[in-house]
Amino acid sequence: DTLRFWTTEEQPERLAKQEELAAAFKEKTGIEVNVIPVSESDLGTRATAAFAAGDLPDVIYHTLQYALPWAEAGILDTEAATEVFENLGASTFAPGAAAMAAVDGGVASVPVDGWTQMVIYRKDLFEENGLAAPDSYENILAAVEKLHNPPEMFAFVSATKIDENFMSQVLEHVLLANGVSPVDANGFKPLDEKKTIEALDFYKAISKASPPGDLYWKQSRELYFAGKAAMIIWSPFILDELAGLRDSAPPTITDDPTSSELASKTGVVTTLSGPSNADGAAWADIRYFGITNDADTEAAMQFVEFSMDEGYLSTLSIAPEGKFPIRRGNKDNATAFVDGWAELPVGVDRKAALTDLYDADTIKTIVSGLDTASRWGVKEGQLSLASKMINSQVINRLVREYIDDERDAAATVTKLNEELAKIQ
Amino acid sequence: MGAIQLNKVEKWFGTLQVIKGIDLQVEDGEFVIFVGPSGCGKSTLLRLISGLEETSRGTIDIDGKDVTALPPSGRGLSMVFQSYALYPHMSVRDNVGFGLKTAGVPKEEIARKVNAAADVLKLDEYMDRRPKALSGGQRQRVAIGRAIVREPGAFLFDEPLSNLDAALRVEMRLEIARLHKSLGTTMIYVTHDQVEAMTLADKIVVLQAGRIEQAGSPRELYERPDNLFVAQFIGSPKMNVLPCSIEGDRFSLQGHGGGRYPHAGVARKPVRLGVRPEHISVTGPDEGHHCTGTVEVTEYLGSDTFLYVALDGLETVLVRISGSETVEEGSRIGLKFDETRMHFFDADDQAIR
Amino acid sequence: MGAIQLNKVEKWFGTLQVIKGIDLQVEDGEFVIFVGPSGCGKSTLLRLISGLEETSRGTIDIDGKDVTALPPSGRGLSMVFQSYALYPHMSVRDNVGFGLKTAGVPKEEIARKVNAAADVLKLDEYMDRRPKALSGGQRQRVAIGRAIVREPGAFLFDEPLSNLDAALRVEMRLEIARLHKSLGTTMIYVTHDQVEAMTLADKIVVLQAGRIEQAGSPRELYERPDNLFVAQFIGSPKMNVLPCSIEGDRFSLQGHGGGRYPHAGVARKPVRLGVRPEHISVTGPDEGHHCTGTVEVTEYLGSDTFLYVALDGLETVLVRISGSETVEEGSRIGLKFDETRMHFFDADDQAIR
Amino acid sequence: MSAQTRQPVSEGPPKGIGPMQRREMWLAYLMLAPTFIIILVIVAGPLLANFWISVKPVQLGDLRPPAVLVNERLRGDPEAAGDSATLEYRLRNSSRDEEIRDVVLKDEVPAGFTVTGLPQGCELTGSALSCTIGTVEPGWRDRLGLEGTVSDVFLAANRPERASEPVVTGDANNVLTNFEFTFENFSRIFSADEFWSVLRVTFYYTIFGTGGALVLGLFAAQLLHTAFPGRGFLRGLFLFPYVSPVIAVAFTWVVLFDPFSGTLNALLTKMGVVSDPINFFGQRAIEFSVFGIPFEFPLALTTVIAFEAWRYFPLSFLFILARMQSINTDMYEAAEMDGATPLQQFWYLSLPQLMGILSVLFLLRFIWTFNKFDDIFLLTGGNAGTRTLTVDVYEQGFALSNLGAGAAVAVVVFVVLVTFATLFIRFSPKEEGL
Amino acid sequence: MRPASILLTAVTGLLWGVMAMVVIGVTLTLITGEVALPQATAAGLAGLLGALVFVWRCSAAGAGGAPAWAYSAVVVFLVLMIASFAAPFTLPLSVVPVWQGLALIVFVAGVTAAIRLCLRDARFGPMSRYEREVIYIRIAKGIGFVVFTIIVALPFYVMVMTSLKSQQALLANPLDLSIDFSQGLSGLTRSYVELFTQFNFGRYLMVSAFVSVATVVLTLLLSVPGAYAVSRLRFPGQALLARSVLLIYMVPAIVLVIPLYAVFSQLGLRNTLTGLLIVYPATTIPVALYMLQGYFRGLPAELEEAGLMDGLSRIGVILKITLPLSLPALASVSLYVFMIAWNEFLFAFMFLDDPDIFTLSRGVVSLNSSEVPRQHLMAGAVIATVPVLVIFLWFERFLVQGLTAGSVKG
Ligand SMILES: Nc1ncnc2c1ncn2[C@@H]1O[C@H](COP(=O)(O)OP(=O)(O)OP(=O)(O)O)[C@@H](O)[C@H]1O
Ligand SMILES: Nc1ncnc2c1ncn2[C@@H]1O[C@H](COP(=O)(O)OP(=O)(O)OP(=O)(O)O)[C@@H](O)[C@H]1O
Ligand SMILES: [Mg+2]
Ligand SMILES: [Mg+2]
Repeated sequence: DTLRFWTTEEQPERLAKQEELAAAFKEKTGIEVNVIPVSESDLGTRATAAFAAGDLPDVIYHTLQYALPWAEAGILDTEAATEVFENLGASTFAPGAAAMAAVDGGVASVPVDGWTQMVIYRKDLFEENGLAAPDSYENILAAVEKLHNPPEMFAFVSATKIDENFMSQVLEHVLLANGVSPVDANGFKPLDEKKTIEALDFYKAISKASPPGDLYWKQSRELYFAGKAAMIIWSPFILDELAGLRDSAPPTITDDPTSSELASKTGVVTTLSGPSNADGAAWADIRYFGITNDADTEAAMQFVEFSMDEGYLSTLSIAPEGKFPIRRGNKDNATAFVDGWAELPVGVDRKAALTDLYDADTIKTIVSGLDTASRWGVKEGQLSLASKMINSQVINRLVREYIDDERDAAATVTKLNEELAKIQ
Repeated sequence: MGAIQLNKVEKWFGTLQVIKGIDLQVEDGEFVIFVGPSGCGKSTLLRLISGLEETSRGTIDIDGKDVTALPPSGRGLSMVFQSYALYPHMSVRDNVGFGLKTAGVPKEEIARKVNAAADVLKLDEYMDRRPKALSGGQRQRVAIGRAIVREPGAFLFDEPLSNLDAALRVEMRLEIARLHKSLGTTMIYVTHDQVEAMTLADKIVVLQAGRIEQAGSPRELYERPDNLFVAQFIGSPKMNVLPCSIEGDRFSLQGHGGGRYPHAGVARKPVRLGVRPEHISVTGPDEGHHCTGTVEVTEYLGSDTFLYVALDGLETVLVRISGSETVEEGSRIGLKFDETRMHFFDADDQAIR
Repeated sequence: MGAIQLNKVEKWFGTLQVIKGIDLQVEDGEFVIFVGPSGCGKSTLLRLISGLEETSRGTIDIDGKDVTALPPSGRGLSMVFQSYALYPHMSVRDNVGFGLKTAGVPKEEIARKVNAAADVLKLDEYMDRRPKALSGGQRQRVAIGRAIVREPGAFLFDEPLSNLDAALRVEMRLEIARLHKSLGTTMIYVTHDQVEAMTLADKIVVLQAGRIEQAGSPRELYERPDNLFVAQFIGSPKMNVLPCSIEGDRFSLQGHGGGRYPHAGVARKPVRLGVRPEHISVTGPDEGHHCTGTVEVTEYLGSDTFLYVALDGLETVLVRISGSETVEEGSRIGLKFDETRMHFFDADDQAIR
Repeated sequence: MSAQTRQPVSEGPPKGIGPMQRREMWLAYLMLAPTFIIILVIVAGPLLANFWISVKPVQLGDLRPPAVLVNERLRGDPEAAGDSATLEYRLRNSSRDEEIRDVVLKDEVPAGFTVTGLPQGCELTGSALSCTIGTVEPGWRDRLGLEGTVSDVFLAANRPERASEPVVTGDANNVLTNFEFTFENFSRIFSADEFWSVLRVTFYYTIFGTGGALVLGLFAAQLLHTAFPGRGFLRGLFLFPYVSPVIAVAFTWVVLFDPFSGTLNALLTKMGVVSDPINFFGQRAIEFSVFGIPFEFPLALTTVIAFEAWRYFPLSFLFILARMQSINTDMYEAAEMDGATPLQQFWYLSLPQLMGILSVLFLLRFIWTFNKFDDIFLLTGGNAGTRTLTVDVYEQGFALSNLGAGAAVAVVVFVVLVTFATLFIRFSPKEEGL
Repeated sequence: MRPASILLTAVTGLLWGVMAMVVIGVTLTLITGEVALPQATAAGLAGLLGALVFVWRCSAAGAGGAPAWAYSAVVVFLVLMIASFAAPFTLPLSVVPVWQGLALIVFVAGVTAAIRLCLRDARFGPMSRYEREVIYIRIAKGIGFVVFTIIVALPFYVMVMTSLKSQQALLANPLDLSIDFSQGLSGLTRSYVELFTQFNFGRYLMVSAFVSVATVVLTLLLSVPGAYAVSRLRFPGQALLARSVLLIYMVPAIVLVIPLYAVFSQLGLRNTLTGLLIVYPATTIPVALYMLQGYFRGLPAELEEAGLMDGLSRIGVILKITLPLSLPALASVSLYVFMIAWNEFLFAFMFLDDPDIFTLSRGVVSLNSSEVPRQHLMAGAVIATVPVLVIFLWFERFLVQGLTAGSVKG
């Protein structure tokens, strides 16, 4: 009677924490949990393949983009998830996150944690050059103009590796910022040509201000850490590393890999706006526990409940800087988990609380992003379709081709609409 | 033990018939040699007897028992291969004893028999070497040793000496003769070497194209060949053949003289005359002779000299004279045939006797 | 063109000396044959001349010009290899013409010369075949053709016939003789075949262990060998050698009779007597003879019979008699040597003359 | 004697095979059987499956036949004997497109559970429960509650309801096994522009990769043909790329060629050869113009081809070297005597002699390169203009879950290869076969 | 004096000068981390003059005194120093002087040796086409050796060196591939230690070894009888069977993966080593069978016939004669199969998700896909490579023999 638990948190130190959690769970229930790391980029294919083969694990820790498609494909047992959700108390969860995974009469999976995407920039350089914080297309382009000076300094490190989720995330963020969405309440909605072209041009501009090639989170971080990039888009997981708390990803701007100097020079923006959407938008990712249809349902439910309750703080402690609590508290204390989380130390090789590393403003920006953040299709109730569009990587591919000058902007929009229309 | 009888044996490779119905009786203890031109089926016939090839038709009896369908292991024969086929991964001792070991003979007995064979073949010094570390002649001895220890009904040899150099070949030939004398076992031996066949055999079987041309003792084949093929095949250098014609009891060579024809009573008429180089003597061009010609080439070999004599209007004839005689190239000479040793052949190439 | 002179030529492979200082003069147009036991350095010497091996010491002159340091292409010689070394992917025509092509000879001229060579060697029919599709003899002809077209100063042959069967060997031997006669070019020829050496050579060079033992015409070597090695090496079957002692002008064989010793005036005293099998005749055991013995083995070959006669108290002696005579195995006979053809050797194996 | 052997030739070759050969035949079949069974199962089977799937509109998920999924649970937290509880079956049609007919649920009621209320359509015989549900719609879901009371026996057991698994049977149309065929997959892939560019890339990759490996191998073989001290060492070294795990060398190349932190780019920029780092594996094309005509140089594809040539030249090197060493040296000596210069010897003698092995190698390497998946998958994932057919199989079948399309591409691969091999074997130099 | 001969000499020297300088300069850079810009022009000039002097001295035969190459070496050194203004690597001599000195010595020695080897018998007088071509070929071969050695060795060098560094050092100076001994042994091998302690590589190593060896055993068990039957026994369909085995070459592994994935999952074989041990032999047997039958065919049939005459049955012949004689072939097949199994990536990648049974290849992929630092990835690559390379070097002879004997006739 062993539960199989797929997790995308596969670095050894994070795996170790999850295994501790599993051990604790076994202690309590006698049910063994086999923690299986799966690369995030493989998760989609592997899950589909496993479903086809009738060999699904019991529980999957997955991102928002899979929640609804998987529920629809029959991979997820939404009833079980809903039951867990209700057992834990729907009201203890942050409402937005649960809504994103809502299905008929419940949730597709149980929301666990979330984070918002950030524009990380060199506050020192911006101040030096009298630049405004990069919270809009305009400001960013202005900064590009000023700061781009390759190869010593790239103004931006954009995302251009089309098979990386990272590119989808960044693109969606940029498009959202200008109010572009491929869905409305009735399903597919052709992209607005003007807004899309603005966003495409912007994206092309920042990509041209980036180093050549297939870029994704790896290069963004390396270059920023080396002091060779002025702006990047990244998740909050970078916060501890930026402060020199993790040896395997050290800031290399100075000779001292443990220095938090770079952190102090860094500013953060979560909400980005475009010319046609003055309000701007933030982009959030939520992670869920999904219980599969091949699962030993009861045991799986127990495990999820345990992880979301007694084990919740351990779950969050895997990487507190990028795992903001979605469950605020338990029946006894409505803010138990939020409070507990705030005290969790971040970092791997060295530990420190976030509050020690960043000023209060920054932290506030980071955390509050989660409340306003959105995704395509959430408001419209078409998250599932939007996720499929994203998962198909069509947008990535065509945008990349646009960046590579294979097609002009208008043609790209047309082509995008064509291809997206095919996706049901 | 050791009498082998072939009855109408045929061998087909697919639709190619290689052995075309052979009847042969090998007596126990006889030394039989198969000779014939390359590709005539000597090896195949030997392999049929050994059981390494399946007989297509006909039967093979050993000591009166039909063994046609038995595998090699069931026939109780030994074979010595041209390439020796020693097991390279075994010592000489193990090579020789291998056949006994597979037969489940107890160790001491194997050792005894192997040593006995080693004594006979003077192999004692090499018993622990691998075949690779032996010379050609030693390897050949090991191969024979391997055949001996199993005390087979008959030995089969397939050109056992052809990989040895001339001197060694002479030595091993004598050794095999001695072995046959001492063991008295039936031996069937394939060779294409004249000398081996003549010196070793009790009976030579001349094969051509899957058929037996003649079988008999060496002297029989040399002196009384059945047909032109055997006549030219046996004897070295080979018999000269000249066209001839007959009138009454005299034969004549076209444009030359003639002589007495001994088989006047036989109905078949000869068209060719055969005479061996060693049975021709040189005379002056005007003395009594059968024919005249010009010496084209002389080959001086020390002991003998060969003359290539271009007969006037006929072929070139080879003549053997003693090495001490000298004949100039280009000189005209007469040739005289030994009349008791001439052979006559009819239009079907059959000898007239 | 074609006179070759070796002056104190030596060849070392690392620390192994293979050729030990050879002086040799090959006249223009001469047919010189190197013979000797395997490994004596025949091939090496030929390759030194060809330039395929570098000469370690000494010089080689061709037509008076020192070519010791020139690559093969600069020496103007042609070579025929034992393995023929034909280019397997080229037609016979291209094989023969290759040497001309590399020299940049115009196409028409190549075609003309190649056709001329093909005529001489009767290769016309095969000109467009690949070597694989030729028989051994034809391949040998192609190899020779390749050597001819370049009109070399001399031909070098390294055992050119040893891969052919006996009959073909005889034929090709005659062909080479004819070729030499018609071209008149110098030829240097390596063989280990007695018959080839005796029949082809103007001059035979007997090598042993990198040194020349004797050089001379075939008859010289057969009749007047310089030493025991040459005496036994030349002539087949080889010379019988028996220990002997001398008293005045008579020699005697231990336990047997004796005869006249012709070199009584020579200071060196012989310890051995050599006589060839063909120079011994059989007598009755009681008639006049040099020695007596028992016939151990008789080998009947048709034309000749060889007797292995175990002399009383001495070695076995080989005797050649005519095939028509018969001697029983085991019978006692007397042997009489041809007194004019006996050889005597001193303790250093040098012939006494 | 001779007259007797000269009998007429008998009636032609014997028919059938003799007993010795029959024994041999059975032995042979017996010895070959395991090999053929395993190959049939592991290779031929999947291959046929591919052909089958390629003419069916199958998604990855369709591999799982439509079925009613069932989940059995105990509801109502009974704590003492006599408490009532519900044994609940959750049922769900796994398919969203296919209905399932004649659905029947069968289960054993756990010991100690006394049924008090049966849902409609259910019968209880002893402890055997059987519920007839009938035809269910695509996407249908339902719950069946079996009410009852529990006894101590029941409570004492650990999750007693799991003692027997409920079994649901039903018939459904299964795209995988039915006999409806379609060429939609083929028409879909053939009509996509992408497919043709993939095909083109595949041929570039295969031809240049193969050619590169062959040329490098030929050159390396020339280097190591003659003996010199250290030859053994160099030969070993030259084989490294081939012997090492693809995973190791592929990642090493990626690291080495990395535009930001790769040694090679650092070297090139520092030495002033290029001004900006080159993204060897990420950049689709470098544009340049000659006399005003723009050209595109497919950078990533070239790098991948270079990798292919680098990794597989040792194989051709080995074979060519072995062949060269088996060429009789006599032939070269003859050529020396014939006055051929070294280059003439190479051109007129070595090269023609090597044609046989070169063409065999070309065939083998062509097939293998055409089939290559790992290398490109690891180096570029098929991006930046390096997607080959095999990567496309993976993308279509696995990443996009369109199994039918993937299988159709696989069929194309197979057909192209078989065609190529047949043509090649017919028209290539025949000196040595496989 | 022939202009052509002089030109040939000069070009030879020039080529070697430039070549040696680039190679040595880059090596110096990689070893020390200092950017050494090679002075190609100066080096070319030095080589050119060195070559001319060498041939000149050679031609002046019998001149006695120092050998020609000594003159040449001196010229090379002097010209290089003068033409590069005493900074042959554009570094001030005070920077890493020991390494620079060493590099300079290697340069002079290398160029002189190369000139000497290439121009051994050259002269300024007329040379035949033959002699000139000999020189061309020497030059081409020399350059070939250098280039091949570099392109083959460089990636492996980078692999090993990267694995010994820290992420920070790597990012700071990608050119610096020297070994930083200052961090001590534990610092150097930190990646390895972490891989073995945290990333479970010890286990992967065991799994890989087990899978590979088991594959070898299974493959041999199945392919030896098959190969024997195909090569020695006569039976209807022999040629067809022998050839059809080769059809497997035509089937891309990726085509097999998807159906096998489904079936194996259903049979519970996916994500098990048993599953791998079914697939691996299936892919290796045809190759093994092919190699072995080539070898078996090459064994003299007479040996087996001798065995038959000695009273053995067919099976006895195989066991007692054929197999012992085939040891080299068995060794090479084993090695080859071992290599295939050890290096196999696709099936391991698709079939295995449980880290407890990862093979090394599978383990290394998982290093790539997470935020694992690059030196870990490279250390993983090294761990995956070293065993197979060691085994390969040990048995190289066999591999070479077997590979070629098996598939190439004549
Ligand atoms: N396995 C076989 N399949 C087909 N034909 C064969 C086979 N073995 C032999 N032959 C043919 O049978 C004929 C006789 O062959 P065999 O080997 O018996 O000749 P041979 O007399 O021994 O010749 P040699 O003196 O060359 O050894 C030849 O034409 C040969 O080609
Ligand atoms: N390349 C070489 N390296 C070392 N030793 C060699 C070489 N070539 C020949 N030898 C040795 O030189 C000696 C003479 O060899 P060579 O081939 O000239 O003999 P040969 O008289 O031609 O013999 P055969 O009649 O067997 O051809 C032999 O002992 C041989 O081992
Ligand atoms: Mg034969
Ligand atoms: Mg020789």
